[in-house]
Amino acid sequence: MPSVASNQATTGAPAQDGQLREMTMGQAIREALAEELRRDPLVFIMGEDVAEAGTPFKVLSGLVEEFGPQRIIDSPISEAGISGLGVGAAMTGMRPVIDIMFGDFLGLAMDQIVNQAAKVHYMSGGKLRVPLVIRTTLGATRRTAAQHSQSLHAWVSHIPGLKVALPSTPYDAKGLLKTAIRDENPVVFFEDKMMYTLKGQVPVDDYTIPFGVADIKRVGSDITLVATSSMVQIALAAAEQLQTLGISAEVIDPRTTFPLDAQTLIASAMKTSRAIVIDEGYEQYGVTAELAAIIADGAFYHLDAPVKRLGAMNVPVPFSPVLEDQTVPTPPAVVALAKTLCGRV
Amino acid sequence: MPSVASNQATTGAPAQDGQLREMTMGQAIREALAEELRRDPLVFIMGEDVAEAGTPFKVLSGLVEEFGPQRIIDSPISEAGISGLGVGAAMTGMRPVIDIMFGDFLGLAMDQIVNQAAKVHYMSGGKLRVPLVIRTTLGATRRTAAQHSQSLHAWVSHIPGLKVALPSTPYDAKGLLKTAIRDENPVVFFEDKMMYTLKGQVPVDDYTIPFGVADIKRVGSDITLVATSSMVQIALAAAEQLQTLGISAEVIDPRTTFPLDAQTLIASAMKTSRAIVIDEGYEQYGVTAELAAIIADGAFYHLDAPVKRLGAMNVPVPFSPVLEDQTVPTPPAVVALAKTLCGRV
Amino acid sequence: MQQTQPGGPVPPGGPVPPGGPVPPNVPPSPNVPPSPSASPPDGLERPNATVVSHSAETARWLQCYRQMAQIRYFEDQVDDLYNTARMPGLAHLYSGEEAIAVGVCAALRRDDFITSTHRGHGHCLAKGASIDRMFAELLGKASGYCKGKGGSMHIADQETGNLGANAIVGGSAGIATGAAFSSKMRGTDQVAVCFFGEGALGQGMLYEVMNMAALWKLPILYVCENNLYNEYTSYAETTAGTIAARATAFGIPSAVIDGQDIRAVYATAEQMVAQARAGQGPAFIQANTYRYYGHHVGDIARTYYRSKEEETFWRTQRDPIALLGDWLVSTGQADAAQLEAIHATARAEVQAGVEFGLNAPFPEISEVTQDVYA
Amino acid sequence: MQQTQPGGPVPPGGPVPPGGPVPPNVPPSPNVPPSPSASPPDGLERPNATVVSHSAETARWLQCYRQMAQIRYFEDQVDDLYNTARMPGLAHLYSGEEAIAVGVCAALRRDDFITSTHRGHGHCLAKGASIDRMFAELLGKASGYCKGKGGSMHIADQETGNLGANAIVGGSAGIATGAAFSSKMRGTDQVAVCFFGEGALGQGMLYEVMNMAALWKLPILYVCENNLYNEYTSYAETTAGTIAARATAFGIPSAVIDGQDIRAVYATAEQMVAQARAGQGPAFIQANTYRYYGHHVGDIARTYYRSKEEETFWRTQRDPIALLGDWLVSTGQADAAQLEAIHATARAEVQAGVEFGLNAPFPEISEVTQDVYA
Ligand SMILES: Cc1ncc(C[n+]2csc(CCOP(=O)(O)OP(=O)(O)O)c2C)c(N)n1
Ligand SMILES: Cc1ncc(C[n+]2csc(CCOP(=O)(O)OP(=O)(O)O)c2C)c(N)n1
Ligand SMILES: [Mg+2]
Ligand SMILES: [Mg+2]
Repeated sequence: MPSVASNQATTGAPAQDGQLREMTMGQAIREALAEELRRDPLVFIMGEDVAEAGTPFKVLSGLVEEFGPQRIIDSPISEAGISGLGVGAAMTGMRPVIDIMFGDFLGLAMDQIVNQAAKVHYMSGGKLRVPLVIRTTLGATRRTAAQHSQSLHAWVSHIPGLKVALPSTPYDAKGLLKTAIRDENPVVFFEDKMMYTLKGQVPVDDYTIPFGVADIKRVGSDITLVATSSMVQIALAAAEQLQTLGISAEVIDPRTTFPLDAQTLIASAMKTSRAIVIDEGYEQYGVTAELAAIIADGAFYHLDAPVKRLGAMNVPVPFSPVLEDQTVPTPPAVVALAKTLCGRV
Repeated sequence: MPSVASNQATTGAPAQDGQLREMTMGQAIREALAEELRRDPLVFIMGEDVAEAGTPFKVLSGLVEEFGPQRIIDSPISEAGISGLGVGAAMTGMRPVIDIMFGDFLGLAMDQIVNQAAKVHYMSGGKLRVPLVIRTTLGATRRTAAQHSQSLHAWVSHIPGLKVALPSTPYDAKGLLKTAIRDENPVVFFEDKMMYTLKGQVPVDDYTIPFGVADIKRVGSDITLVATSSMVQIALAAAEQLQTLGISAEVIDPRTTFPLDAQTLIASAMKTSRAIVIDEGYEQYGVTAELAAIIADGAFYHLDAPVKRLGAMNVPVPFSPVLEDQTVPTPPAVVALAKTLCGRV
Repeated sequence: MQQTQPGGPVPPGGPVPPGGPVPPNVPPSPNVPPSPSASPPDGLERPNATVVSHSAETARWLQCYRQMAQIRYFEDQVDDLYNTARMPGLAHLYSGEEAIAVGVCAALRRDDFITSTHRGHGHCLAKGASIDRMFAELLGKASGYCKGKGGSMHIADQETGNLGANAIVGGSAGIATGAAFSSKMRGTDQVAVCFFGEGALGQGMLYEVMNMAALWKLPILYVCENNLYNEYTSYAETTAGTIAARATAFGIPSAVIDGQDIRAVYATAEQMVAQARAGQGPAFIQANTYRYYGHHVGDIARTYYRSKEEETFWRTQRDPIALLGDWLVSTGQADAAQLEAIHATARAEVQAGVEFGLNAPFPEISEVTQDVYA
Repeated sequence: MQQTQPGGPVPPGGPVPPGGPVPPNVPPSPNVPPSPSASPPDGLERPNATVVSHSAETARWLQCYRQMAQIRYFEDQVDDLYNTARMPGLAHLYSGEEAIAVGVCAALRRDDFITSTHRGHGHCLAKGASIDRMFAELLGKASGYCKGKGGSMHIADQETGNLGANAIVGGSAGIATGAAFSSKMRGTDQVAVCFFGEGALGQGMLYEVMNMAALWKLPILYVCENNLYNEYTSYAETTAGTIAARATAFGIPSAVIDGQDIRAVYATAEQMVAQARAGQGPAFIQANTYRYYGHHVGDIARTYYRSKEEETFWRTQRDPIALLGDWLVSTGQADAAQLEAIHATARAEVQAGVEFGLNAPFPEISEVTQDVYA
């Protein structure tokens, strides 16, 4: 099984991965789950409406038909309870994949994720392990208002003992999810609701993507755009537009906020001398702050301009489309900021 | 009632505040609560063991005797429930002060704090208000291990709709807590467990401290030490030691992470050209990241060295004293880093 | 509290109604204006619950009939807005469950509090919200109840005591309990009602606050609308034991009632609200019901989780509007023409409301950063 | 499940023991070595529960007696460590509650699971942990069960099926339920026991997982140790309704028992564990008990929340060790000399354990960053 740790620019899957097919991110996630369920009888999925309904996003459709209701388990609406149950099952030999439908609901389960899952290994002096995956979602612009649109990955990225993955392509989604399921630690896995239909090339053969290896989605020389999850496509679109203005943008996707491939981010900023960090979480005290601080520190003597941040607007997500669309970074916003940083006003 | 917005260095209370007394931070907090309970019959306190026991920290001792069990209310061990009850009571005219004994337990109440308290005003188009105070604690080195030692203020600082205060002196504690109780918005108020016995001067007269005004705890010219809560005393101790080495350190306490007085931080860093941010939360994706990113951006053209961060070590807090003491920034660690930044190695 | 109807959870096929099958919707006869005394135009006046003359009672039932019809047409219109791609996002329709919101709110004062759910249009209307501002909100317009910032799942209206719908299942249980606590502390005699679907029984916080409500004798009514499904999963797969026992375990009296029979709903709520107002503490209602549409407007293909027969049974045999209408007619309190007039008025009101909403302007862009802090 | 003892919550003054007042601690006679067959040295061997000869039963009770004495001396020693400032932090002592942990664990296999609480030393010892490594952990030493990283509130020992103490009240309910789920999925017949104080009844998650345990018939026993206080607040001020009804509401059979009577504890646990192991699902025990010390070792001045008389009553009239000892002597299964020998051994074991702990080295500083990730 090849482990792909390429730092070369990739739009889909690296060539060396053999035969490829196009599929959506939702399909890639389903395939990863199905393959891991087949590979390891200890893997099971639990969550609200995961079985026959296949979740409201239909990402799990078909799994219960293949693996049965003993392994694809519809739960009560109990985010704390299923997370806690997942911790206990993981500690005693199972490999649970718990589905938290909307990332906004993490607040209900934070105690179990943070005080239990994240700390059991350390508190037990390394004896107990919690190979648990919490799959959840992020992303706005779905017109579902303030309690169904948040991107709260900063919360869990803050907590030692957790790993946090947030894929931006079908290829990454499948490879990272398999890594998550095979990891011996609790992993929180964020899927952008709006990207489930995004298409991309995915290898036929089994593969995993190691955590902590950023992916250079596009090579460039004038400015570095570090983008996560939903914002990677935004950054790539901005890079296209910048190209027409003669600005060559490098787009880097960390893929995991923890472990974080700080080196690749810093190296790119040292090369380009300018950086913007783009993430869909609230900007204040969010993921952009950590990545910007790391780059500003690590590339300090090479920067020609301050590292800039574009997070979600610091407001609860409004329902009205005309308002909601203001709250998320867009390609024009990235382009405008990049132009300013590059002295093209 | 004077509103103190001084940006001058203060070790205790500003002189203009009239008659002063020395008291501990615990006493200052109790006095703030007692005075607000006297002033406004709508204020009440609810939490676990808040009445006769006065909390395990004894901070509330005596309040139930004066205000009775109708206003100082012992609750079941239900952090989510009392937070939710507080939101509803605040929406309908009361001014609840909810006590969450250890900040580590915030995970249980995050949904109510973040999805309800923080968003009600916005989601209702500005019609409903949630004048709620959540008092809780932070800080390690109390030998209480991983689930009773965390400083999780980064979580709530990330959420639009919340205000977040974290005092570092008895004077600040009293003035900020009164402001919190009189604020029309939900405020999360963090008290360092280890600082309850810290003494300082507190005015006899009523006063408040506006949110969003950083306090320069010590004036200096060579390096800026931005420190929050428990770390302010660490920074001041480090500044003393640095003085003996001929390095003049300015110590700034933002006092509230939201609203944040970014200007004072940036102005200081522009003046000194060097900055270290010190905070007791986990370093990764924590408060130090936001403050460092803001300074690195805002003071970019004036910095002689990268902005450095000292947060808590990125590990669950260990029990063993020999290990726990490693996890929190100390004056020697600050001094060592400051010396390096100032080229004194 | 006695169990107004024994029964426990309704089997998926639904209960056989006591009076035998009821025709789906009494075909109404042509336009007749409603008797003006029957339905106060603001929809908010409540008959005095303690001493009612026969005609006051009839007026109440006609008012309930009118509100149920309004909700029904409102939701049909929301479905249409979605299907014609004129509404952003999704919505969860209350059709079929009208008797619960209307029956409970008929027992409340305007200054009593309610909290509501993602399936909240019915509660909102029943508590007295105006149709036009609700449509404006659903369409994200500035004149909506929340300036378009809340949308379908977050309509709040402090004028009518509605503390808001909530998109977190069970999320409003604390708010409602806090409102009851506040009423008690402030010494008003307001009562709070917490509406929630049976899916919220999975949320632990509900038990935390029921415990406090019982301990402190708070004036609150917990109303569990058991429509048999948590989204796409039968409640039987997610709910152990019995629902009502989850309240009685905390010493909270509970009743299991037929949520399609507004007279049963009103009678139970009226008694419980009076007791709560009198300081006797919380109560719990399990109202068995059914939602006619999918979980949300986009949930069209439903046969994988519930049968067409089941849907037809409820729609045709257990419709709360038809049940009340039949009773009104059979007891001589109304005739078919009167009822049709009510339908016609409700249809017209809804039509006017949706037009108001469609024509209303969107909020200014600058609104996006307003109202984050008070 | 029948209620083994009716009664409901014990009034703060405690129940009048059926057999009249019992002397506090039978003054033991001087050193006599324990009969070797009575107490297997590893403390883990369990008599076969279904068919026991009289002497096997006696052996079990003597083993229980020994474990209770060990816990009692262990906690006295912890208190002493705190008072002499040789232990970092605080600890919550189990003294007075020994019959619950020992009685329940006597009904378990070594590979069964338990989860424990901040007041966890008793559960840990009863499940078979070694005294020396426990002291080492409490003192933050490298040879402690968690290398000193966990401390008093986090001792875990997978060798004996102890999934860990937990400093979040109610925090381990999910873990225990997950362990039971795992046992069922993996097709082992392991049973999980979730110990918790009555204060955890305030935590909503407990109800979330009890619902799942009932739905899926998981092999788990919820053991509520009602010692009458949540920290410094009487449980009566925080607990509405009845405790056992909170389990039966979810269809979980429950028993209310005298937690000072190890024979009642064992009999109930043995039956429930057997049923859980046989696939009959979860059960719930409310064991009424009392803690002799303060909430934690630093809680010295307690009269503002409970009376000296109450403390004295429980210590002198309801001591679980004395109750078992008296019964053993009165039924001729042991004599005073045998019991004293057990005490002497336990004291010596505890003394050796604390010395091991005190002399053990602290962890290397570099350990601080180890074990964050597996
Ligand atoms: C805490 C939480 N978990 C999950 C969801 C997603 N969700 C929305 S509605 C729903 C089902 C609710 O069922 P029920 O409470 O019975 O209400 P109904 O839709 O039947 O009226 C779910 C799971 C949510 N909104 N909040
Ligand atoms: C979630 C949570 N809230 C509060 C606390 C603080 N606390 C520690 S022990 C305790 C009381 C627990 O009472 P109970 O469950 O009856 O156990 P006991 O101490 O009586 O054995 C409290 C409130 C905590 N550890 N966890
Ligand atoms: Mg339902
Ligand atoms: Mg207790």
